[in-house]
Formats: sequence, structure tokens, C-alpha cells
Amino acid sequence: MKRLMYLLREAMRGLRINRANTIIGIITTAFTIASFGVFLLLYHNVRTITGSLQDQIQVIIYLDDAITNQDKSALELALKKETHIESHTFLSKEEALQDFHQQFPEEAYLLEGIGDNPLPASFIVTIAPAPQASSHVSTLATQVKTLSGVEHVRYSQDWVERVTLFSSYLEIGALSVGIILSLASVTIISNTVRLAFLARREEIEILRLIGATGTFIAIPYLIEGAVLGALGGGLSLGLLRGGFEIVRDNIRDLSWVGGVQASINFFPIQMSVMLVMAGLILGCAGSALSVYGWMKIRT
Amino acid sequence: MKRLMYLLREAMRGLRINRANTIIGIITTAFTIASFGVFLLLYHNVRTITGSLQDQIQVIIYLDDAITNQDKSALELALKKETHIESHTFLSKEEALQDFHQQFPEEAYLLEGIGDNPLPASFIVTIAPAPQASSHVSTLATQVKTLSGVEHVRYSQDWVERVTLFSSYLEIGALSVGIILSLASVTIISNTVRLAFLARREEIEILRLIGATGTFIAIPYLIEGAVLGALGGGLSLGLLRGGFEIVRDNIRDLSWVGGVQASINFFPIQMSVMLVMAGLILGCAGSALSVYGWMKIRT
Amino acid sequence: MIQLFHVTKHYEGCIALSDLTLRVEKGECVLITGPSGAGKTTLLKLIFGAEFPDDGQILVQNRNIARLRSTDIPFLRRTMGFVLQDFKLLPHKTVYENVELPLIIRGLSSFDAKRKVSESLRAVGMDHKRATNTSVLSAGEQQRVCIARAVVNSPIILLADEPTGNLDPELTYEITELFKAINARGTTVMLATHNRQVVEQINGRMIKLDCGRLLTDQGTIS
Amino acid sequence: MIQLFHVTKHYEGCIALSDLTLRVEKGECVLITGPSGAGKTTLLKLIFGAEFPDDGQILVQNRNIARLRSTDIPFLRRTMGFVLQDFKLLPHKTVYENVELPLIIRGLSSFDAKRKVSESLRAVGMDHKRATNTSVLSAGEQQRVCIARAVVNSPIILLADEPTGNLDPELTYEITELFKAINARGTTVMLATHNRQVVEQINGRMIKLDCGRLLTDQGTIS
Ligand SMILES: Nc1ncnc2c1ncn2[C@@H]1O[C@H](COP(=O)(O)OP(=O)(O)OP(=O)(O)O)[C@@H](O)[C@H]1O
Ligand SMILES: Nc1ncnc2c1ncn2[C@@H]1O[C@H](COP(=O)(O)OP(=O)(O)OP(=O)(O)O)[C@@H](O)[C@H]1O
Ligand SMILES: [Mg+2]
Ligand SMILES: [Mg+2]
Repeated sequence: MKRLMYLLREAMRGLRINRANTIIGIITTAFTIASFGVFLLLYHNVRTITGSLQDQIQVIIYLDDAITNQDKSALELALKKETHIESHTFLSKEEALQDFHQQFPEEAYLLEGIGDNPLPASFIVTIAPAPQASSHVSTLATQVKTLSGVEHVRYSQDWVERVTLFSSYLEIGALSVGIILSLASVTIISNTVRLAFLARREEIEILRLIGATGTFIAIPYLIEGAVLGALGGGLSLGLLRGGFEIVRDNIRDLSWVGGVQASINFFPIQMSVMLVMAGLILGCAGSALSVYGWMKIRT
Repeated sequence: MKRLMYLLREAMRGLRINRANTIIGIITTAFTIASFGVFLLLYHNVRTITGSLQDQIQVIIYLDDAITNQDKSALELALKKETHIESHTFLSKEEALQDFHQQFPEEAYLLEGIGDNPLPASFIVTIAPAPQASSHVSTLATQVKTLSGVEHVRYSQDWVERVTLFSSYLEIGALSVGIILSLASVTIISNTVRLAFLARREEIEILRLIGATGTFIAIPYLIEGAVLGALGGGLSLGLLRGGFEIVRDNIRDLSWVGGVQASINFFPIQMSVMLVMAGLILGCAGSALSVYGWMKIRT
Repeated sequence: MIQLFHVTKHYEGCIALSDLTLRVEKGECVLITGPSGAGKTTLLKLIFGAEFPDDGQILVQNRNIARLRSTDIPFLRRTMGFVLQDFKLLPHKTVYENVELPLIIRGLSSFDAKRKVSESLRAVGMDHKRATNTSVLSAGEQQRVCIARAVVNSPIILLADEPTGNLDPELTYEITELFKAINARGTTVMLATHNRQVVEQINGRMIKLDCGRLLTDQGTIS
Repeated sequence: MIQLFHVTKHYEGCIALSDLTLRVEKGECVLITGPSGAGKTTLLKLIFGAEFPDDGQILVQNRNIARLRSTDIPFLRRTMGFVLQDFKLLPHKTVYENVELPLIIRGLSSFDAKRKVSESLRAVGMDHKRATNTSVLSAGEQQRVCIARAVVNSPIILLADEPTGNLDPELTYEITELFKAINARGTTVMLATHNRQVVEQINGRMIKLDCGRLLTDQGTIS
């Protein structure tokens, strides 16, 4: 009991006395975790965005104005049989014209002079999200093209590939940055604790002389490291949240990426907790590293 | 001479002995300056990009197909007289069709069925870049609309305002972030030096007892701070450069923002030097803060 | 109790102890004298496990210090008391907390601890300063707190390095009497000193070192 | 040379010096004795400007220490030598560098410095360890380096606090002779000590403190 009390009191005293050190530790930890967090946040959001984009891979099949009802049913049947297709909707010539007016009100004059509706009817086909989605798209396109009554098939091959590529780039990027920054965190915290250590080198020597075991000496430092790391993690969460809100507000104000804004989200609560836990564990690990490293040198 | 040598040797010894401290100091300084640098870099590039975008504010005046040559010359004369206009070019119906085919090859079928060329001839007017450019645009548009032979005037009012707004947002953002991070830099370096100080507290006390003046004691720490800050600044420059190259490569690979990539640039050399100098000065200031702050307390 | 066989300890460019053989029985009181830099502190540090010999064997309570695992050293130290020449008190703690620390490390109950700490502080005449920070004490006061800390847990072996260097003759007399009393209770005492008064007052076995060599070893248990 | 008028120094919960009036002439050698905690160190620290009195005036070389600007204190200190009870040597420097430091601070030329450092190291018998780091020295050796550092620049006033606490009788004799020689050259010496041998050997004016009060002040310049 008395021993436990002593160890806890020592840890708190350490944090209080080396206030400068403590603050530096927390700030550096926060900055490191935050830099990692920025990547995580970016990754998190790009994942959800590309996810929702991949949900929307579409193939548009424009129909000949002169298509027979029979050909149309045959085409619809073929689409229904295709397993990679999630859904398909029919867009008549009139609906297409309405759509055009809605989407491009400024360009509507283009079609004004022309008496006839020049827009074709179409099937809009949504591909089921899958790892190989882009290849399914291209095979489907070539198949459908040969059917009678189909005037034109449109899909954006590169765009699909680009999204997939970007997503995988980001995955690799986030992973490598994550590893590097974790190492940096451990190093920084370990250095911070080592400094606390150097400042109290004599104290430790004295404790050893009195007969304290390594564990007894180390525990306050481990607690210190954990508290430091956790506070750093918490602060980084605050920084990230603040930065995130600013970015989101700006994006909303400018409504540049109109379609995207709805899906920019902060971490879910579990991930936030994990970030703080990560700080705690990194802090503890950093402490352990320098405490035990240091004790090994000394008798 | 001997004194100078001593002071320099002491500064170097300080950096060497407190290696952990030194490294932390450099890293934290580097991170802080780099975070500021990211904003500066962003600001620098957005400035140049919005600058070049503002160069390209255009008003398109669509002409009636039945415009008389007289009306056309009158219009052209009016445009020539307008001072805010940088240049204007005439685009005939045929050229408009060619342009459309080139820019939207996929949508070209839209115009195929129609015998007549539905696209109007137009004047493309470039507005001179100016702070009030967007208001000039709207006044010009309303003026021109009333002229005979003009069918339609198109310009993107919001878009222009948006760019101006974003640019000013960024300016405020960069400034406030810059100030905050400069303070953070000074604090961190000052704390780092204070730690070096605490570790050598006894040495300083001894020097005072022997009769060393405050200046004599402070100089090695000031040199240390300056070296730390300069190295931190240099490292941050390296970090920024590395990060910048990665971002640029990715942007180029994905060619998402095709038009923009050419204008993304790193700092010019003078700005890089200034960044390192900023580190040096911040380091020195941080040192001075903690050295003199500490000496005031003690006799 | 304590046995050294042909112990040698070099430091960079100087020999602190050379080929020292020594045997101290349980309950003995041994004085170590010799000029400055003779190796007295080194000898005590070797017995305490704070330094390791380059050569030779050291047995303390039948355990070979040189072969002891580093995790066992703390437990050996808990049976010994040590008064260091440079005090080594924790500077941010009070007199009371410093003397209490060896007991906390041993996990003693709070009630027992209180009594023992007060007792040993009274024995060195520092009870009135129990709440003072050790860093502001005078040298003699620090030395006495050090002695209180060394004896608080009734150690089996008490090692004291120049324990009266900063004390006036009256206090030196009292402290020497304290050491004699502790020795009389069965504790093995080894005491390095320059002080003639202490030597005369204890009047027991005296070892004389010079330049790391055993010069003389006079007298046995009185 | 040194004058104290009704000087009082309190610390939290204890009076270190109370209403002390004292006058030391140029070239005098004054011994300060008294039990542990009497205020000897405090008295010397006040004269050195390392502490400030709560009350009263202190004149050193006709300057009022209590009123001195803090930027002037270093220059006053350069005329004094101080042997501290806890040594205060720079731990990461060699013996030679430590003794040289007061000369570097005064901006002495390298050639002069070398001669002076060697001289004073020889005087305390530490010339053979000039390249050793001070942190690994034995206590007596550290004390001697401290003395060498205090006398290296032929100070006008020499303050020594228990300078022989860790030295054997032979060295104590030699160091005491060194102090006497320095005093004979005109330096004012104030020496706090518990050591009877030193008191007898110097045989000069002796001030006795107890609990911060001046108890006796016997003898004048011999
Ligand atoms: N860590 C070390 N490195 C190098 N030399 C050392 C070290 N420790 C001690 N010495 C040297 O070993 C010799 C013996 O030192 P020791 O401390 O045992 O002397 P001592 O008898 O206690 O002297 P004193 O009476 O002055 O305390 C000294 O010359 C000292 O300089
Ligand atoms: N900074 C301080 N804060 C509080 N008390 C102090 C401080 N410095 C000294 N004292 C107290 O003042 C008293 C006188 O101390 P001083 O060091 O002058 O004694 P001394 O005569 O030198 O004793 P010794 O012979 O043990 O060295 C002591 O009781 C000491 O505890
Ligand atoms: Mg010794
Ligand atoms: Mg004293």
C-alpha cells in the first residue's frame, strides 16, 4: 500500500517538477500523433469517398431512336442476367431532356433551336462494387455494344482505374507514414523520458544504493510516460478535431467540392479512443526503452 | 582569444553531451517550422495559381446568328473602348463547332443528327486582373447584354468571387497559423534550452561562484540555441522538400488536376534561406528567453 | 561475514586497490585509515556492490558479489547500511522522507516505519529538522541524516565512509558512541576515517591502506 | 576589509545568523568554529554575496554587498577565493581545466595561466592528476583541487569552509601551512573549521558561533 502510494506520488511529482519537460513531451507527442492522425483522417475519408464513388460506377447504354420493343426487352433481359450488375434504370428520351435542362441550365439554349429532341433514351447500369470492378465494366461494354438497337456505350475506363489506383497509393502512403511516425513518436517520447531521467540521474543512483529494485525505480517513469503519451494523444485529437472543423467549414463555405462535403467525417469514437490508447502505449514503450536501456549501463 | 575559444568549445560540448536533448530540439524545431512551412508552401502556390486563374477571367458574348456586320463592328468597338478588358477574340460558328468536337469528343454525337450548326458565334473577352475584377465583369455583362445582335452573355460570377474569397481566407489562415507556430517554436526551443540548462544548473551556479558574468555564462547557450534552430530550419526545409516532391509526383501520376500541376512550385531560394534564418533567430530568441529568465531568479 | 581474496581494482591510469586479502568476522568493528586517495572508499564500494573488482573474489554473507546477478544486488543491499562520503540524500525530499525511504523500499508497515525513523533521527540529533528539505541543510546536518538513514533498518553490516568529516568534536563523540552501540548489538561495522579522535575512541581493529596496498592490520575484536 | 553590522539571516523556520557585528582587517587570518548548524557557512556565503542578509549591512572592500547591483557581483568575486564545503567542481572537466577556469573568466593570457595553474596544483599535491576528470576523484582529492582553484589567482580575500574535512592529518598539516603562507603574503583569510589540529596550528584570532550568535572572539593578528 505504502509502496504503491509512494510510486504514484513519485510519478506525479516527476510530471509536476519537470514541468517544462512534461509540456515538451506532451506537445511533441501530440504533434507526432497528430501528423500521423492527419494521414489517418485523409485515408479514412478518401476510403469512404472512393468507396461511395466505386458504388457508383456506371455504364450508360444509349439506345437507337428506332429501337424495337423486342430488342429493348432482350437487352433488359441480358442486363438482368449479368451478375456484376447491381441495378439498371431506363431513361426515356423525355426524361433525358428534362435531366439535361436540370443539370445544365446555362447550356439549355443549345437545344432550344432544334424542334426535335436530339437526346437518345438510355439504360443506366450500376456495377456492383468489387475489386475487379473496372474490368467487369469494360467486358460488359464490349458485350452490350454488339446488341442490336444499341447506338453507343459510354463509361469512363480511366476514371475508374484512377480511383482504384489513388486508393491503393493512399493505402501504401498511410501505412508507411504511420510506421515512420510511430517510430518517431517512440523515439521522441523515449528521449523526453530519458531527459527526465538525466535530470534525476542522481536520485536513481541513490535509490539503487539504498536497495531499490529496477522495477521499483522504473514504475514512476513508466507511469509518467503513459500519462505523457495519453495526454499527448488527447491533445493531438483536439488539434485534429480543430483542424478538421476549420477545413470542413472552409470546404462548406466555398462549396467547391459540392458532392464530396457530405461524406467528410471525423474519426468514429472507437478510433479516437484508439488514438489516445496509442499515445499511452507509445509513451509507456518510450519510457521502458530509456529506463531499461539506462539501467543496463549502470550497475 | 582564450575566452572566445572556451565559449565556442562549451557550446559544442553542450550539443554533444546532451545529444538526446539536441536531437529532440532539432526535431521539434524542424516539425514546428515544417508545419508552418506547409502553410507557407500552400499559400505560396495558391497565390500563384489564383493569380494565374484571375488572369483568365473570361466573359463570353454569344452573338445572334442574324447579327449584321454593322452591329458586330459596333460591339467590337465598344469592347475596345472598355479599359478593364485585356483582350478579346472572335470565335465564328465554324470554329465553335470545331472546338466543341475537340473538347467533348464523346458528346459529339449530340450534334450529329442535326444538319445545321446550332452553335452561335461569340466574342471571348478576357478581363484584366484587378482587385475589383469580379465587379467589372458583372457591369460589363449588363452593358453588353443591351446591345443589338447579342443573344446571350455568359460569365461565372460566383466562381470569380469564390477564388477571391478563398485567396483572402488563405491569407488570413497562413498569417494566423504562422504567428501561432512561431510562438510555439520559440516556446519549444526555449523549453529545450531550459532543459539543457536544468541539466547543467549546477555548472552555472559554479561558474557564478567563480565570478563569471551573466554574458559569459549565456553565450554558449545562445550559440547552442542558434545552432539548434538553424539545423531545425534546415531539416524542416528537407522535410518540406521531400513531402513536396511526393505530393507533386502523386499529382502528376494521377493527373487529376491537370491544369494546375505545371504551376506547383517549391519556395524560391531566398525564401528557403529565410526559413533557415528564421530557425536560427527563433533558436537564439528561445535560448535568450530561458537563459535570462533563469538568471533573473538566481543571484 | 566479509572476505576479500586477492582483490584488485584498476581505474584508468591509477590502481585503487591491489591484491588485497581481508577477512572480517560477524560483529567486528574495523577502522580503515590511510592518506587521501589510498583506496578506502573503493574498498567500501566493492563490499557494497557499487563497484566490481577487476580481479579476485569478494564474499559478503557467503555470497560472491562478483558473480551475483544484478537483480540480486538490491536484496543484498537491503541488509547493509551505507554512509557515503558525499551524502547522496534525495534533494527534493524532507529529512523524514529520506530516512523513511529504505523502509518503504523494504515494504515496511507505516506504523513500524514511523517509530523507527523517529528513533534514528533522535539518535543523531536531527529530529527537530524532520520536515526540512535536505538540500538546505548544513553539511554536518546532512551527514547526520545520512547516518540516520544507514542505521534506520538495523542493518547486518554498516559501512561508513568518513562519517564525521563535517562534525564538531562533541558530535563526533556522540556519533562514534552510536556506532559503538550499534556494533555492540551485533552489527558488523566498517568505518573509514581520518579522524584521530574516532580512532582513539573506538580503539579496535585498524586497517591501514596506502596507494591501494594493505599496510598494517592491527588488533582484533576487543 | 570586511565589516558586518548587526547582520541577521533567517531561513524558513530557523535563524542562521542573528545580529552579528564583526570587523576583519586586511591581512588578518580568522578562524570560525562552532557546532554543526551554527551558521559558519552562512556567514561565509554572506561575505561572498551568495546569500543576502535580511537585515544589517555588509561591507567588503568598502562596498556594500546588500546594495551592489547584481552585475557587479561577478567582479567582486574575482577578487576573492572560495573553498566550498561541498566542493562544487565542474564534473565534466579535468582537474587542470577546473583550476584554469577562474583565469579564463578573468581573461588571463594562456602563458601566464599555465604557470599559475601548475603552481597551485603542485601546492596541494594534485599535479600528477591534472588530466583526470574531477568527478572520479576521491573526496580528499576533490577538496584539494577546490583549494587550488581558490588560490590560483592570488585573491585578496580567501574564504575556506571546512577545507580539511576529508584530509588525513599529514595533508591537513600541509594545507594549513599553505593557508598560513597565503595569509603571510597579505591575503585576508577566513577559515571555518571543526578541526582542532588546524586551530592549534594557526593559533590566531578565533570566532566561535552558536545558533547564529557570536559566542566568543578571541585573539587578534598574531
Ligand atoms: N571512477 C574512477 N575513475 C578513475 N579513478 C578513480 C575512480 N574512483 C576513484 N578513483 C581513483 O582511485 C583512487 C582511490 O580512490 P578512493 O576514493 O578509494 O580514495 P580514498 O581512500 O577514499 O580517499 P579519500 O580519503 O580522499 O576519500 C584515487 O586516486 C581516485 O582518484
Ligand atoms: N537555504 C536554506 N534554507 C533553510 N535553512 C537553511 C538554509 N541554509 C542553511 N539553513 C539552515 O541554517 C542553519 C545554519 O547553516 P550553516 O550551513 O550556516 O551551518 P554550519 O555552521 O555551516 O554547519 P556545518 O558545520 O554543519 O556545516 C542550519 O540549521 C541550516 O539547516
Ligand atoms: Mg574516500
Ligand atoms: Mg557549513
